[in-house]
Amino acid sequence: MTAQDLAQDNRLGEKKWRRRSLWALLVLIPLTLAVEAYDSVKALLVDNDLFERRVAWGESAHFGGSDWKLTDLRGAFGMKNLPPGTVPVLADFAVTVGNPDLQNLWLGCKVMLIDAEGRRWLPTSAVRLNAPDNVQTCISAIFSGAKTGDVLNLRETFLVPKDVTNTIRPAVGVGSERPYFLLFQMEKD
Amino acid sequence: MRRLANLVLLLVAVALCYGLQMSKPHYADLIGPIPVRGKVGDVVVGRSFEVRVEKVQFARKLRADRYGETKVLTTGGVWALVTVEFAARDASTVVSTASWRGPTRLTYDHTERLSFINNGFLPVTVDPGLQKKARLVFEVRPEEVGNATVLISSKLLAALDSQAEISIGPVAASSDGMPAGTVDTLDLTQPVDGLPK
Amino acid sequence: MLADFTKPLGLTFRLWWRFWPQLVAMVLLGIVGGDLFMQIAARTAFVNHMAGLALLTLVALTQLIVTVAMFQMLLPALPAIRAAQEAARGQTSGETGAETSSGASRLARMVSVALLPFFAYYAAWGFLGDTVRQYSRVTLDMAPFGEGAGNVLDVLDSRWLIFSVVISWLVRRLAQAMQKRGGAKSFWQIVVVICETNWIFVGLYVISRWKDDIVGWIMSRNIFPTLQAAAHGVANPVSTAFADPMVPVEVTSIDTSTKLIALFFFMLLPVIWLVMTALIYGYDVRDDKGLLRVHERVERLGARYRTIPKFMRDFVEHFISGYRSRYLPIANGVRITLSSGVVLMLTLIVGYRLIDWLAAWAWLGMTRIIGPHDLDTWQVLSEGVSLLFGSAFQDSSTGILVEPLRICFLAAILETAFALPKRRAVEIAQPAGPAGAAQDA
Amino acid sequence: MLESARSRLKAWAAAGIGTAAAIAVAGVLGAFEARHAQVPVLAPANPIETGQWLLQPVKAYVSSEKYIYGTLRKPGAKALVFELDMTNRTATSTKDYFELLQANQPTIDPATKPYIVLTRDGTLSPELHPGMTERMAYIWDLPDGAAVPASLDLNVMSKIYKQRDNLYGLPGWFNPSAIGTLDVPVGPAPDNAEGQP
Repeated sequence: MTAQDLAQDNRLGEKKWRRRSLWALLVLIPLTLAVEAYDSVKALLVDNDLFERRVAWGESAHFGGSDWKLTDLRGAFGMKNLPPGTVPVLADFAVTVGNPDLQNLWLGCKVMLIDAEGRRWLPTSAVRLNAPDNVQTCISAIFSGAKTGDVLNLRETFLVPKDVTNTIRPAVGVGSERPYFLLFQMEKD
Repeated sequence: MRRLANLVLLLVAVALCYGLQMSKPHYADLIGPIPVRGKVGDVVVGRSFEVRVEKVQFARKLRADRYGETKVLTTGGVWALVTVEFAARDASTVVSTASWRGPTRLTYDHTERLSFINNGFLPVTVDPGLQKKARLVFEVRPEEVGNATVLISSKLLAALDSQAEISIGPVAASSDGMPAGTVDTLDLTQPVDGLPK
Repeated sequence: MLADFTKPLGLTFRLWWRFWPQLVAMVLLGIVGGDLFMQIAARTAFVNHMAGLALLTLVALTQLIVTVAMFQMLLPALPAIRAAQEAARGQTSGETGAETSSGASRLARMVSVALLPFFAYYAAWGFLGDTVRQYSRVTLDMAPFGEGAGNVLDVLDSRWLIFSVVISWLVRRLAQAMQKRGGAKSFWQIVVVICETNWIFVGLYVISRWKDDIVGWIMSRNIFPTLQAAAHGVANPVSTAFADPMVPVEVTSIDTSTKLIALFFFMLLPVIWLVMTALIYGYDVRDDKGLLRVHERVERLGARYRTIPKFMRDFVEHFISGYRSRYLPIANGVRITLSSGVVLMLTLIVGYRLIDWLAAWAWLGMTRIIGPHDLDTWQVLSEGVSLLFGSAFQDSSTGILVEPLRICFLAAILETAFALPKRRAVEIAQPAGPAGAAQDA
Repeated sequence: MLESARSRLKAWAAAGIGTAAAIAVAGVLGAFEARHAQVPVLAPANPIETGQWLLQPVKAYVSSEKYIYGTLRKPGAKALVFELDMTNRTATSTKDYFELLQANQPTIDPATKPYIVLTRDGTLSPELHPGMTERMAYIWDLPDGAAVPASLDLNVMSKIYKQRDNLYGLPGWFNPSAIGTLDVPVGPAPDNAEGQP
C-alpha cells in the first residue's frame, strides 16, 4: 500500500514539475536567446545603418557631434564615356563641426543614395569630376583636422540608373550613431 | 547460426556508421556558402549580386597591358577566360572572389598574375540597376576544363552568404589534350565593356 | 530479437513525451549557466591564466550537473533500473525513505556521489577537451589580435599548475573539516565538490596532454617510422603509386588505418556514453566484495596487499582509495553493457550516431530554409539555430531538440539492458509466459 | 595515535618524493624532446615530397643584378637565388610555401624572409594551382659585403593535413615539421639575366 501511495506521490510531484517546467520555458527560452545573442545583436546594431532619421529639406541635423545640412543634389547629365542609361549624381553637404574628434565620431562614415524601393548606392570611383579645392569627401574630412565651428563642404559622387533619379535621397551614417542614419528629404517631399 | 546473424548485423552496423560518419556535415559545411546554381547564359540571382556568364574562352597565352607595356603571359596549363555581367541587387557591393572547380573537385582560384589590371577584373564594384561586365581568368589543368563549375562570391570565406555556381557543361578536347577552340593568344588590352578607358 | 531493437526506440519517445518540458528547461539552464561561467572564466583569464583555468572548472561542472540531473529526472519511468538500484541498496535496510528526502539535499547527495566518478570518466575520455576548446575560442574572440592575453592555455604546460592542484586540494581538506564540524553542511559539500572537480579537471587534462607528449616522444624514436612506413605500405598500396588523374593529397594523406581508427572511436563513443549512464544510475553499486570474489587471484592479491607496510598503504590509498570505489561502477557498467546483447548494442551505436547525424543535417537544412544573409545577421540567426540543434562547432550537443532526445535514448537503452536478463530468466522459468511484455506497461 | 601520525608523515614524504620524481621524469622527457631532432639529408637531384608540395630543386646561384625576376636590389647588393619546380599536390590553389624552405646559412639571417617569385613573369608570391608545376625562385638578400657561400643549406618543412582542426573544426594544413635538410651547391650566375621588367 505504502509503495503505491509513494508512486502516486511521485506521479503527482512529476505532474507539478512538468507544469512548472512548461511555465519556466516561457521565461527560459527568451532569456537564453537574449543571453546567447546579446553580443551578436550588439554587433549587428553597431555595424549597420538600420533606422532612418528624416531631415526635412533645408534643415540641418545634429549627427556624430556635428550639424549636417544637405545643400545640393543634382545629376551631371551629358557626360561621355559612361554606360548607356546611367547618370552621375553629386550630393553636397555643409557640415558645421561641433565635436572635433572626427576620427572617432565619424569612423566608418558612409554616404549613400537610397531610392524609393530602399536600394542603396555607394560613391563611385568610375566618374571623376572636377571640384573646387575646398570640397572634401566624408573620409578625407576625418583627417582634415577641422576644429569646432569650421564648416566643411563635403561632396560625394555616385553613378545611378537614369530612372531612379527622381526618387533617390541622400543618406549619411557614421560609426558613433549606428544603427541610426540620416535620410535627407528633398524640397518636393 | 545465431553467431553468423550477429556478425552480419555487426557488419551492417559498421557500414551504416561509416556512412553516417562520412556524410555528417561539419562546421565547414554548416557555415559554408549557400549555392545558387545556374548554367552559362542564365541570370543567377544571389543575395547581394546577380551574374550572367556570357561566354567561356580558352587560350594558351594572354596579352595584357602592364604599366603601359604589353606583356604576354604564358601558363603551364590553359587559360580559361569567363566573360560575365554583374549587377548589384539591394545595395552597391564588391564581388571579389571566383574560382574554377573542375570535375574532380580540384579548385582553381582566380589568377593573381593579372592583379596589375584594375578595371574589368576582380574585385569588381557593382551598383544596383547598373550592369557591369568583367572578365574572370583562371589557370587550369586542361583535363579540369570539361564539366567544371565557376564559383563566384562577394568575398572569401563568405559564411552563409550566397555563392553563384555556374556549370560550364562539357567541353570537347582536341587531339593535343587542350580544350576544343583553344586560341593561341587572347587579347586583354581592350576593355571588356567596349567603353574607352 | 526484434524487440531489442524496437523496445528502446519506443521507450525513448515515451520518455521524451513524458519529460520533455523538464528536460528542455534543464538544457536551457545549462546553456545560460555554462555561458555565464565561460564569460567569467575568459575575462578572468585576461588577468591571470591560471585563475581562468580554475574557473573553467565551473563550466565543466555545470555541464555535468545538467547531464546528471536530466538522467535523474527520467528515473521514475525506468522500473528496471530502479529495481536494480533497490536491490543494490539492500532490501534488508529498506531505506526507501531516502527517495522522499528534500530536493536540495537529494541534489547535493546526487552531485557529490554520482557526479565525481562520472566526471573522472568524462575527463579520462577527453570530453573536457571540448570545454577547453570553447574556452580558447571565447578568449580568442575577446582579443582578436591576441593582444594582452596571448595563449591562455600556456599554463597547461607550466609546472606551476601543480600549485593550483595543491591549493584546491588544501581547500578541499579545509571544507571537509568544516563539514565535519557541522554548520552549513551543504555549502561545504559544494566547496568540496568544486575543489575535487577542479583538481580532476586540471589534473586529468594536463596528464592527458603530457601523455600525448610522451606518446609523441615514443613515436619519434627511430623504430617507429620504419614500422609506420611498413604499415603505410600495406594499408595504402595505391597512394604510394603515382596515379595520372591528379588525386589531391588531402584524400591520399588520410590512410586506411587512420580511417579505421576514427571509425572505431566513432562507434565506441556511444558505448562510453552508455557506461557513463550506467555510472550515473548505478552510483549505489559501490561494493567491491562481489568483484573481488570474481577471481581468487585478485582475492589473494588483496591479502598480500594487506601485508604492505601501513605507510605505503596509506600512500597508495591516498591516491587510489577514492578511485577504487569510483571505478567499480565502471566495471559493473561494462558488465551490464557487454551482457546486454549484440542487437541492443548495435541499436545503441547506430541510434546514437543517427541522432547526431540528424542534428547536423537539421542545422544545415535550417541554413537553407533561412537562406543567405550578411554575416552580422547570420551571427544573430545562428544563435537561434544553435539553440535548437546545438552548436555549429559540434563539440557540445546542447540543442534543446537534440540533447533531451539523446538523454532519453541512452536511458531507454540502459533500461532495456537492465530489463533483459530478468526477462530471459522469467522466460526460462515459464516458457510461454508473456511476462516480458507486461514489464514495460 | 603517535603510530598513526608517523605513518601519515611517511605517507606525505612518499607523496612528495613521488610527485618530485614525476616532475623530474617529465622534465627529462622534455629535454629528450629537444635533443632528438635528427632529420635525413635529402638529395638535390631527386624530387622531394612534402605534405602539400612536390619539389624538384633546379639550381642555386648568387646574383648581383639590380632586378632578379622583378625584385629590386640596392646598387652593389647581392642575392642568393634558389630556383626549383614546385607542384601543388592539394585540391585547392594555395600559397602556403612561405615556411617551406628555411635557410640554414650562417651568411643569411634565418629571420630574413626571402622573396618568392614566379619565374614565368616575376609575379611576387602568387597562388599555385593544383597539379600545375611552376618554376619558382626563392631570393634571399645577402648582407652587404658577405662572402659568397659555397652551398645553400636548407631545412625542408612539411605540414600534415587535418580534416578538423582542434579549435574550430575546419580542415587545413597544420603542425609544420622538418622532413629533411637539403644542401644545394651554389653555382655561377646564369648569363641570360632574365626577369627585368
